[in-house]
Amino acid sequence: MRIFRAIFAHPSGRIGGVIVGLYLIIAALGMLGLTPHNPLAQFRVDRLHAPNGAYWMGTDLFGRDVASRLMAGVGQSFTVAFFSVAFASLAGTALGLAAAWFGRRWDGVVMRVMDVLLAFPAILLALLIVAVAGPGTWTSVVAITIVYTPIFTRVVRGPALSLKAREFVDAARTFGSSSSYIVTRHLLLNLVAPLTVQVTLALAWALLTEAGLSFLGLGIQPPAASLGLMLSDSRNLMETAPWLMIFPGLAIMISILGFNLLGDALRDILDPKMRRAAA
Amino acid sequence: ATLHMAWAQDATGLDPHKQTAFSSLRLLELIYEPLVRVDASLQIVPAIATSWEFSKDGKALTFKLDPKAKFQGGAAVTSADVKASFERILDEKTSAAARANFLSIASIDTPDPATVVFHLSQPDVPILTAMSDVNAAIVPASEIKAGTIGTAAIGSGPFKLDKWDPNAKEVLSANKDWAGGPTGVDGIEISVLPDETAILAALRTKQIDFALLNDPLVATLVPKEASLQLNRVPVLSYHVLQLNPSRKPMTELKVRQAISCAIDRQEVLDTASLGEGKVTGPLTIPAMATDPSQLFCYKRDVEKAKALMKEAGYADGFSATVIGATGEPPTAAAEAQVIQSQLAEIGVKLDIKMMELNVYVDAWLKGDFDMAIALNGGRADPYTMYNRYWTKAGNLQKVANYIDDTLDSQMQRGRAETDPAKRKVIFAEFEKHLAEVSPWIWLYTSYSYTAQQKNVAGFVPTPTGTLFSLGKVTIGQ
Amino acid sequence: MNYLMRRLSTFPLVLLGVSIVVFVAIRMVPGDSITAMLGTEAGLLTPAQRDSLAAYFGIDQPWFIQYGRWLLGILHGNLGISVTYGRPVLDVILERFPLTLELALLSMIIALAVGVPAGVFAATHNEKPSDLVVRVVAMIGQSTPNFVLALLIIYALSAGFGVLPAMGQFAPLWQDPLRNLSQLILPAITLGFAFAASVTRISRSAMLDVLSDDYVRTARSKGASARSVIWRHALPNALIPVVTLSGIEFGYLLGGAVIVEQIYALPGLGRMVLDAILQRDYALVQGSVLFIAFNFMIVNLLVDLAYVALDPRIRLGER
Amino acid sequence: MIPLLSVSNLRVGFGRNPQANEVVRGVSFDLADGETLAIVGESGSGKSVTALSINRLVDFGGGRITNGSMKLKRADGSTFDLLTATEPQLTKIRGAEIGMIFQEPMTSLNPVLTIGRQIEESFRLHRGLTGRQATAAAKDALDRVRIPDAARRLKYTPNQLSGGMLQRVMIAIALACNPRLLIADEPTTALDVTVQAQIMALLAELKRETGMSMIFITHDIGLVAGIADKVMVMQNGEAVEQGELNQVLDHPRHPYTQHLLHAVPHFSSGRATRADGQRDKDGSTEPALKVDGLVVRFPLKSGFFSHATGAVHAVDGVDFDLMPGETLAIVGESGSGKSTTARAVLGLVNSTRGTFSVGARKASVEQSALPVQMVFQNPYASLNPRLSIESILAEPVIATGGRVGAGTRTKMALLLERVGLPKNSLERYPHEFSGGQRQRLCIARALMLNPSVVVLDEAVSALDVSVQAKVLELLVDLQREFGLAYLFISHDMAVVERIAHRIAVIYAGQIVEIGDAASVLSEPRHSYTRKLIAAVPTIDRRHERFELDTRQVTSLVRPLGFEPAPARWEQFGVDHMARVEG
Ligand SMILES: Nc1ncnc2c1ncn2[C@@H]1O[C@H](COP(=O)(O)OP(=O)(O)OP(=O)(O)O)[C@@H](O)[C@H]1O
Ligand SMILES: Nc1ncnc2c1ncn2[C@@H]1O[C@H](COP(=O)(O)OP(=O)(O)OP(=O)(O)O)[C@@H](O)[C@H]1O
Ligand SMILES: [Mg+2]
Ligand SMILES: [Mg+2]
Repeated sequence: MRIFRAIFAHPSGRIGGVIVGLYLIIAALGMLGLTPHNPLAQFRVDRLHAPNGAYWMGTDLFGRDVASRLMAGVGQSFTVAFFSVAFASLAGTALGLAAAWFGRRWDGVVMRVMDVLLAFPAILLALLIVAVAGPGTWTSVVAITIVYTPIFTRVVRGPALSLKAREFVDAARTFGSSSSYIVTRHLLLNLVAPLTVQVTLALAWALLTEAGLSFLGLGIQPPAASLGLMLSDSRNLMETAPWLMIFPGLAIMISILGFNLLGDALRDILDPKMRRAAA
Repeated sequence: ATLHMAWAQDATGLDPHKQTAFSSLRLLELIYEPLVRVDASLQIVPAIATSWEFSKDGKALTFKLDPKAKFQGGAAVTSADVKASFERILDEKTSAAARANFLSIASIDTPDPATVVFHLSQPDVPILTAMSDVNAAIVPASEIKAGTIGTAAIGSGPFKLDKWDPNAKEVLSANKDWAGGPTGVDGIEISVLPDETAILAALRTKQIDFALLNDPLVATLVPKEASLQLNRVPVLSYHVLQLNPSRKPMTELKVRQAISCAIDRQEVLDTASLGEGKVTGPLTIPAMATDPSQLFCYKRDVEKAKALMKEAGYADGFSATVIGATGEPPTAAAEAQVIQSQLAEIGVKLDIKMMELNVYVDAWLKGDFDMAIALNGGRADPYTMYNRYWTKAGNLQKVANYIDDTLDSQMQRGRAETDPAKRKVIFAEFEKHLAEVSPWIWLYTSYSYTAQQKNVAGFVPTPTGTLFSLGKVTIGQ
Repeated sequence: MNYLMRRLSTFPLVLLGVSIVVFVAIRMVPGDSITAMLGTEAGLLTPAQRDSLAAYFGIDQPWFIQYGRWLLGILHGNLGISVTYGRPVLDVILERFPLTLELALLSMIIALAVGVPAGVFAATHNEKPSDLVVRVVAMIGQSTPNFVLALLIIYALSAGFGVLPAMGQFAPLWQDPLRNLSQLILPAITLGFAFAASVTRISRSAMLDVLSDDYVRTARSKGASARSVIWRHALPNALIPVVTLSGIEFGYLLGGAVIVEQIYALPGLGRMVLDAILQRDYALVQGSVLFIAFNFMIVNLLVDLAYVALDPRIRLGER
Repeated sequence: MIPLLSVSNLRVGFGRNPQANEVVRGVSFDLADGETLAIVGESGSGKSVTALSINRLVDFGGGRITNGSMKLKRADGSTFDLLTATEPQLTKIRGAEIGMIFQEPMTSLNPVLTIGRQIEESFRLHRGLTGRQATAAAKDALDRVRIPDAARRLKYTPNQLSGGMLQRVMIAIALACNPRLLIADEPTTALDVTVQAQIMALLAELKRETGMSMIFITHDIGLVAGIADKVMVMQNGEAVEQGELNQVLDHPRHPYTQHLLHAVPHFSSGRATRADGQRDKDGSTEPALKVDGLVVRFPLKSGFFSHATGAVHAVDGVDFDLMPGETLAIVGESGSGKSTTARAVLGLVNSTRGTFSVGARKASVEQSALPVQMVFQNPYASLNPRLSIESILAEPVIATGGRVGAGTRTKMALLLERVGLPKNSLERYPHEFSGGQRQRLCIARALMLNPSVVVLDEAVSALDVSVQAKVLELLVDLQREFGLAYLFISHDMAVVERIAHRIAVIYAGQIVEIGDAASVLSEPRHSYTRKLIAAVPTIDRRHERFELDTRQVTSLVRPLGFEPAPARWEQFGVDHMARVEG
């Protein structure tokens, strides 16, 4: 609760929070089916209709309501983004902490494995995973997770190494604190700030990566909508029906704006320096 | 002048006997020639051979070769080259794509350098059409011996390949020795522009003179540009919803028929291809095709479909998965979605699964699907086109998964019949029956598109999609 | 020296890992070279034809023998023959690589030339309206999918102005520098935009941290001008995160930028790899992924060395 | 005569509303040519802000001068209004006319530039020198601050030099253009005594050479006594007392000045040691901690195959014992191995050789599993900023497998009360406490496990003088109450004098003198101990002439397999012995 108040007190946090909040509402409405029209219903007489009173954002090739699909798409895209970032950050954090804490051989092995993953061209990796498992929401999640895990590992390992050398960790050792206690209470807790920033950044990337996968036909399956799929489907209709590109494009842009502003705010709020200055 | 040309998909290889990809064929047709060719109305016309004739019993086919025909090295095309080429095609080790079409060849005689006689084990009229394909191109016997087919492209066609940078560009120059010469341009430079919007942009800025387009969404933008011209011609290939009659409940004739009745083909065409195309029955060859309105349930009839479903015991419908290849054709996903929505009205719940092309092909060849959205290639002869699926010995019988004595016997009769009028009747019956038993739901044929600057003259689009007439194209000022 | 050797000595191991992963992964994908070449027509092949094609594509043996052979070839400097190009894999890769390298460098130059000053500007105008403008533009840059940007650029130029750098028929730098640059500038801008946006954000926050450091105050107390304080004293200290980011991005770009190469019709590594996957050109996929992985490791190494050059406090090899 | 600098009614505020947020509230002073003004006062009283206002650097820290006037007399006799000057005008003044030295030499120099470049810059900016000339001038500047081997050192980056060296570099930069006013903001607080003496000597000498004026900020009255002509005492942003050195030190008028002079530990050469800790002479009590032949070496690796080429002999044969209720202080210069000894005792570094034994405690107190606990130097770094005080205090209990129950809570409350922290501290976070309060938290945390020995590594060095005094008192009280034994590491002799029963002087990893505190401080026997004591500034030594000594710090790096010669000890008195030199 306190954090919400803090976000609201922060100028960019307020804007970012409102944007992300709106998206969450839209996503919830979209997933509950509370859209102006059924996002899958094809009003084929109204194909490629420009935005008007009945269809606020126009209709697509099939006469489906773009606004409704956008709402459903936000849900889909956010699902992919949230889950993949959640998995990647969990896996990456665990691996990064393990590498930093156990050091030596562990560090070597973990970081070399991450090198293998990082060295793989991201899109190729996704392509292969998708090709093996078939496309779909969860395959996108797995693909994006694997791509971003090494990045999280790196982001965690560096600061964790320096935290490990901090005096309060030494202090903990003199009490005989267990490794797991030190890792969770002293390292992880202090990584919250960089992790928060990285998570918001990764959320933005994940949305774009999902769009990229859809562009290559490897994302979510039709007729379900995702922002990325809508965008990539619109590309050859850019001239005929520009609204098909404009609205999902704006939707992605504004959501990323929201994530980033929120991330900036969280970084400030979670920074003890800032907290001290504010107090 | 050099013709600047663009396409989105590049050729995948240079061996005319092995390549089946659309773009490979389009390139190879400019370099290699078969014995005969089909023209824009799908009539057989001379190519390397100036004349041909079946024997009375239909078991011998004699060609006279054009004495002017020369390979790009300067050597004349002789009957020995023809014999060597066909022997190569027939050799299993070659893995020639069209081998199956020539299995009736028992032996080949070369009485003189300008005459070739094919002795057939049984009457085989469609073999002549099969020979018009670039997959039956005549290649130099010397090259076969040297084993260089597929690396150095030496044919007798209007252009020779100077440079090929796969997935990037081709440079072709006019073949001075071409029997049909001289060519209208000095050469062709083909750029691979994988994105069709980029092709359109390049056309708009006059960087390219001529382009192949695949996506109707892009093609329809061309006529809006004053300086550009869109050529379109209905093609032989057809968009189809393949049912798998070996899987429940498609085993039931009534279920298949219900599906056929529930689909509004025109709407699929209008939506997925912006109406660019024509609703078709199984036969896409204009001279053979029946008016689709005569075929079973070509007018959508949801009530009838529901009744059929009920009779088959599926009043509540069923669930099935339809597979399609991403971007192959570009309309596949859209077709699947319209069909999904139409079938939902009779209670059929379709799941769409789009796959990378190779993954799709793998599943398709194994017959591992409930339904499949496909764009199947057409041939100028119905037998060549369909024997693979609907005869008992057809190579792709496993894919079609449907055995029907009537279809089989109709195919065999049509193969042996040399009288064109009688053949037409046989195949009309075949088509009608096929549409009625509905193992597949034929949807529509689309157009093959080429876009060009208005100053490019002389291009003749044909239903086979061949670019052969680029040999005579000229560029004005 | 010691450190360099130690790092280089881990290369073979990582590459071995990459090779196994890529080898197994690409074979786990359904379809093979034969279906890639023939499509559905592959169904027409007789078993004998199929075998002869399999032998031609080198996929007739059990996979471990294939792998062993391939590995043996690599040890002799032979990455195999690409079936699509009919040429040694390494030749094909090296032919594409200059373009990819050039494009990556150009985009990085654009990104750094725009992003660093923009970030510095935003940091020195912290929380002022101009800072907000820079931040919003940067966020837009970060959030524009590059295919949208590419399509918009092409559309605006071709339909709006009727001009467009030559599409296709790519000219290498050493053959026709002008044409080459004209062909690469738009793709570089497309890639550079998002890249610049990230650089802006990173350099802004790094500069904000650095500007409150004590030595900046020292520099001011010496009488250094505002410009010198920012560029000579503060910036070098803010570069580490920028280098980290640029390293990762540059590494990725060296693997090719599939979408941008596709739209701008550039024969780069990304498209080559994608096509190789789609055409099941196993040798080419394996070879190029190894190559890309190698590049990535070199870039990582360079980044680490750059740390040392930028910050004498950093000593490598100490964990 | 016009003063060099004349500041009147200076008011400085921070934030959006500087008037409401003033931290300097009407400070006035004049500074004549060649004069030294010392500004003293407790932490946060506005000393630094005042100093930064003079060359208007405060603008960059978010501060605003809200009122007052500041006039500088320029070399040509004209008057320069510092308050209304534009930024470009100010850049000409800074460095050229007003030089500045800061507290932390480690962070005040740009870590990525060579010190050569940083010195050259001053010459380039104010003298227009370039290329070789600038380099040559930089070398001269280094020579001037007595850095040996200056030409080579120009290419070093700050991390390659010790703190003392860096502060000399800072001085070289500040003095590069012979400014007529030098502002030194706590220039020696971060340095140990011997180095501090060097820096003070240098400043005094340079001042004599160039005749510049100086504003010297410190909280060490001893230093003030040594260098200042005039003293200004600040409290809460106001100058509460101002005047001649002797007058202020000897006859303080303002109560705060009196308090300050009282709170500051004055070093009095062993006359003020504690008298409560008598060792029992019969040896019947077991020592709380006994260290025997402790050796800690860090291998030095180099070369292609990272083979060991030598070792840092950080601790080289240290023995001592510590009785319950006793404080043993370990003193010595930076890098002599004090912390390493402590860390070895706690098992934070692995000792190469040596044994520890931890004695049993009086039966009345329950025996702890971990009888040795530590309080670290930096109260800011040794508390996890993201844990509440409750979690911090609970950690030792959890770590030793205990349950956090009602008993634990009672204990926390008790200890918090003992160290003088408010009751509601438990749900607060470390950043909500001041440095002194945090150090009390650390002490409370160390006591959670009922230890018998507490190691205090520079535990009060980072604290403000008045806070320091309070914490020391607390330590003594706790020692009495719980019978704790302290291993007290410090470089501040005045502090050591107040708390230690015994003193061990450590030099280059070895104890050179050990014994009763009064005896060691009043009659130092080892030459190093003498030097150490001589370097301590005291309020009694006014206008001192510090001796300059450019001797290098001894290297602890030894070749592989090197073993020091066994120590020979000379006994002086009952409990006092020193190593035989030579
Ligand atoms: N940049 C700043 N923003 C807001 N407040 C500040 C800033 N700098 C200093 N202050 C406040 O001004 C007051 C005086 O600070 P100053 O640094 O001058 O103290 P000081 O006397 O030098 O203390 P110390 O001995 O700890 O160095 C303090 O209360 C401090 O919190
Ligand atoms: N982990 C380590 N590896 C190598 N050398 C070390 C290590 N820790 C300390 N040293 C070296 O051991 C020596 C003694 O260091 P120590 O920290 O014990 O000194 P100190 O007396 O506590 O100094 P200070 O007063 O500056 O805290 C120093 O030369 C130091 O550089
Ligand atoms: Mg201060
Ligand atoms: Mg220490």
